Amino acid sequence: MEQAIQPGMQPVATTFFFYLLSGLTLLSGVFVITRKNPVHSALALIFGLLAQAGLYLMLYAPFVAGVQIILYAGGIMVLFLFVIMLVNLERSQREERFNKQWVVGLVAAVALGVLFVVVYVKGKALFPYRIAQPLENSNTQQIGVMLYGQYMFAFEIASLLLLVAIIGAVVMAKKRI
Amino acid sequence: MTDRTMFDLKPTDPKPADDKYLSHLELGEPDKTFLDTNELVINMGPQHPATHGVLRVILKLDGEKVLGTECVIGYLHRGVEKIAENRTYTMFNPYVDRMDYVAAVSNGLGYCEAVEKLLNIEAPPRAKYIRVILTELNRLASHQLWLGTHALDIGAMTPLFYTFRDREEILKIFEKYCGARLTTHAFRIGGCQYETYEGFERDVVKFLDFVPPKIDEYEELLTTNRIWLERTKNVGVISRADAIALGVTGPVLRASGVKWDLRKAQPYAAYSDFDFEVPIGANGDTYDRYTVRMEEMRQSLRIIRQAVEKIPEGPIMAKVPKVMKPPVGEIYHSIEAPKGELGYFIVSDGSTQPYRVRIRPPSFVNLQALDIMVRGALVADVIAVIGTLDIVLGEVDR
Amino acid sequence: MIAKLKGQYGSGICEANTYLGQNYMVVDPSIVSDLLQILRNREQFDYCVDITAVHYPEREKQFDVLWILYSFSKNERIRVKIMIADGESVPSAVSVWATANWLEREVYDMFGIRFDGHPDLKRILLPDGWKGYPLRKDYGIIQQDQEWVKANLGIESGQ
Amino acid sequence: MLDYITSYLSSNTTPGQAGNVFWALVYIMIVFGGISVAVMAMNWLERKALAHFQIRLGPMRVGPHGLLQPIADAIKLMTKEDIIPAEADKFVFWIAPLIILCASFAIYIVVPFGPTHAITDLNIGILFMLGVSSLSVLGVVMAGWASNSHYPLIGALRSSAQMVSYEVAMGLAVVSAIVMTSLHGLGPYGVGVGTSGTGTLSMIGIVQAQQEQHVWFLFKFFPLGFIAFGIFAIAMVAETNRAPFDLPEAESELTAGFHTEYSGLRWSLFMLGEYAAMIAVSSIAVTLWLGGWYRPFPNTLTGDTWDLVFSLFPGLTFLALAAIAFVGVRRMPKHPYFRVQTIGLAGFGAVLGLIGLILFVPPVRDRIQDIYWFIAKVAGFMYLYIWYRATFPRYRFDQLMKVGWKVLLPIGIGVLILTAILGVVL
Repeated sequence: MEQAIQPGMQPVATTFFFYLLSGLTLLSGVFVITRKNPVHSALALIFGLLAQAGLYLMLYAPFVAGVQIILYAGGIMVLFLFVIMLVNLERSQREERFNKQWVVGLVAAVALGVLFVVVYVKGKALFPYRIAQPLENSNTQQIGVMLYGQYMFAFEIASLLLLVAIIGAVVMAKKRI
Repeated sequence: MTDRTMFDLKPTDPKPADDKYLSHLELGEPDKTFLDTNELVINMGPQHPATHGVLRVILKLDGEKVLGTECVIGYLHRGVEKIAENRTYTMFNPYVDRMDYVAAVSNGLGYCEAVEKLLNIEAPPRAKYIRVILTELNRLASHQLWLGTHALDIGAMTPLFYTFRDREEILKIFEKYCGARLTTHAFRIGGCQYETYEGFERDVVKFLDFVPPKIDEYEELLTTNRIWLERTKNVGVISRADAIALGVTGPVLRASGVKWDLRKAQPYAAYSDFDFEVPIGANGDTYDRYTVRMEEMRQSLRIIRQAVEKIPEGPIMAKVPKVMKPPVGEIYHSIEAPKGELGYFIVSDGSTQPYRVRIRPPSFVNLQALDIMVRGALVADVIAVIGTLDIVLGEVDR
Repeated sequence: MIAKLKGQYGSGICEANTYLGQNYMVVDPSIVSDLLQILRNREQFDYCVDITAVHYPEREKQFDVLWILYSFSKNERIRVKIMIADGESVPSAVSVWATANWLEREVYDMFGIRFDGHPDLKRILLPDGWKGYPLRKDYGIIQQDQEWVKANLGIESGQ
Repeated sequence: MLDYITSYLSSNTTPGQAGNVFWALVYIMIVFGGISVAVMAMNWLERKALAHFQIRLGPMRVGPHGLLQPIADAIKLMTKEDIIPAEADKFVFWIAPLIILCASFAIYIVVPFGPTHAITDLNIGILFMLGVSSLSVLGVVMAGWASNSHYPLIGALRSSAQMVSYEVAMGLAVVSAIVMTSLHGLGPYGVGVGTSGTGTLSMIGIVQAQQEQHVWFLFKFFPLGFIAFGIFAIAMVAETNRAPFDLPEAESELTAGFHTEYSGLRWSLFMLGEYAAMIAVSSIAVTLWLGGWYRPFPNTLTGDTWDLVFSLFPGLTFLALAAIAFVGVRRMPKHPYFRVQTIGLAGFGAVLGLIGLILFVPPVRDRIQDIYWFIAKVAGFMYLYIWYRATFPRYRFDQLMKVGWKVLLPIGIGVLILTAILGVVL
């Protein structure tokens, strides 16, 4: 207790939080696909996204975590919920839930599994055991510099894409402009 | 599609009876995608904070846009017209107060004058003046109550308390005059029952000096308030032609630009003696109805002031037979109640009881205009329009 | 005006008179539809004040149906009255004055007089399933539709 | 132990920065407890102030001048039957108020009541605040949907559309404040001083930037800061669903909007969340534009005398409140029935006076300064909320959207661009 006051970050129960957040993410992922009521699925997805934001925080990437909360949990999921709530759930609940496309699913699962194993086996060589910790303070700044410097072109292309999407949405939604 | 709408979200039984899940093609209506919107039918009332009583409005909505409305009324139906047939002329007099209970004095005036016409008698001038003073005070009270509740519906809380504070002064005068505040039964067939109390004129004059700054106060809160303007301008517009075709009367008709007031057109009581303006509006929207009523308040004050100054001495009761037996015949008499033309059609068969009393309630007829006023508007406008029509359900349903 | 109308309809106008300063005319039910049109369009009675009825059970033609009209330009009222028997229907005036809609519904509700051509003739003040027409003279003042009250309110009697 | 406490008090970091779990917990307790008390006080004040706007008295029966009314309300709400509609989605219905409550309380993690009086100083503080406050929309949507009823659903739709829209305008206004932290131009009127520094997202950093630049951001680049503040001030009212933007719970249209079906404790959680959110966004506004915890004129009116004068304010405020209470005691009816109330009010006044006197003790006086000025500024906003409610009618939904998207958003973008240009040019 006496030495508790000291400057600098003190990681608090990092391992515990890592497993807690990962477990939450996985659990909510399972819930997303197994819940019959799409609203419950969406809520599970929100929890998953929040848990992911927690993981980002643990990686000393607070900006990404903040954006994750604002955009995904706060923005996109609200729109998701909107759409789901207005859709005729009665009908969708009577429809079949799984497509029974076993072959495709199996192939995808096997491919992912292989990838996972390969990364796990070779990963130790590919990545250093522990990457250099970027300073939490400069993280946000670095993202800004990167986005508006090195990846300027990609950034602008992405914004153009979004513009196209907006216009498309307006055209589709408005019967008469 | 059944009558379940898109808003009926949770099915009572998600599984079909045979417990078999179907693909969306088997469910029928394959051309209908989930993006197709359905209309939403929403039930406003009969217990709803903004329907001013037990009005039930069934709204058909597309999103928030109103596609159509249907009013379901009658929750407060008491069969006043049937009661009239089973009471004598005198006995029925207090019943009319219970129709438009916020303007009870006007109801009484209309009924008394109709029966007087049928009996072919006339109230003495002093009684007529007292009637005018009380009726105009009542008009003011009614408009104040309208303003408070209307503003409250649109979200401005404060005017309600201001108007009720000032309405209280009117009710105090009523109470001093006849003992009752709301359902006053102030007039009798042939005149007035009570002579004015000591200091009546002083009270009224004091009130006349007291209230104009208060009306300015209400206007200060609302008239130039941007949100108020946006909420009321071009909302619930009713054109001159529509207004006449729908038979709406009172401030609603005048706001649509028809300069017609029964006090001017067919003067009754002592109204021909007074000098006053009939305010009209230009667009027939909610804001015009607001300004018209505000101006009417001021004109009422003008009338009262003249009446108090000119009030003659003399008897207050005409010679009326103890047992009223009007000759066989029919009479239609109407007055300008705060809400519009209030008419009484009375059929006499020569007995002591009216054979038939038909009451033409202004609220009932005005309410009919709700539908065309809110078509294409938003839900919030429905509230504003119900408020601006100034209906009293006691009168709509009788 | 009366003279003009009399010239047009002859005996269709049974009576045209003034009582206590108020004009009224009693006309034959067969011409009332036309007459209302003419009053509205030619004579500028553009405001239909009220539509109502009176029940005289001892008469053969039990019902008086009345239209009270007003003209803004002439500042004049007129009452048009017809007499019909029970079960006869009356032409609706909804196409002439939009306000007739609810007023006719109320007459139907209270007297059971049907209006031909009314867009939505149903009860207005009383509940839809109610039996009986309260403003008829044979309907007692404390009478009520016991069945309806029992079924919908779950009480024995409303009194 | 005492050493431990005093050593902490003299440190200059927040517990979060120091990584001190114990003190962080203490701070969390203090802040959340304080906010709950503030919500109750706000509840009483709103009813009282609104009543006086409307020539009424407001609560007068429970305690002297209704001072105990919030407590009575709380007890009533807790003991009320908790109704869950039969057709409601139980789980979602249950969790919705909690989400709103958590979202509005989580904002306080980054609110700086003083240079060290914050739970933590995240370096993305303002971003965190925007993110967390956007989560309360979820609670609203869930509450509306789970009730399985028309009015709540429409209320929830309105509310979420409104909150999402105004978040955009709010974000733009916030961004111009953030931009100001890194721009040291003097502005057209030459207010402030030019220093060097980098921009920051940290709430404490933003306040310190204002101090370094010798200007509240409200007055920076006049009138740009003013406009940005105005946008934020409007958006924050919309964001908290208060009059004149209280459409989601427009009682005359939708009875009570998204919480129509809620009752008792759950309903009170919504109210707690709403008021906590009001205080939270006001705190943000104070932090961003009104110099946070700094007393007025910290750079111009310097020196010991001024320091002393300003440090007397907290005590004087409480003494003034005590004086008001004693005037109330004098004016109490002299009837035996009112004796308990009179004594209660006198006791309350005495407590206030005592607190005022304690606040004059020099060490306390110095420490309480930051918090006092912060709370005083926030209180101003709270009063504005009440004032709005008493004055304005309610906007219609399409007009609300129009204001958000067609007025606030373009102006916000314009202000942001102009701020950036001015900062570079000047």
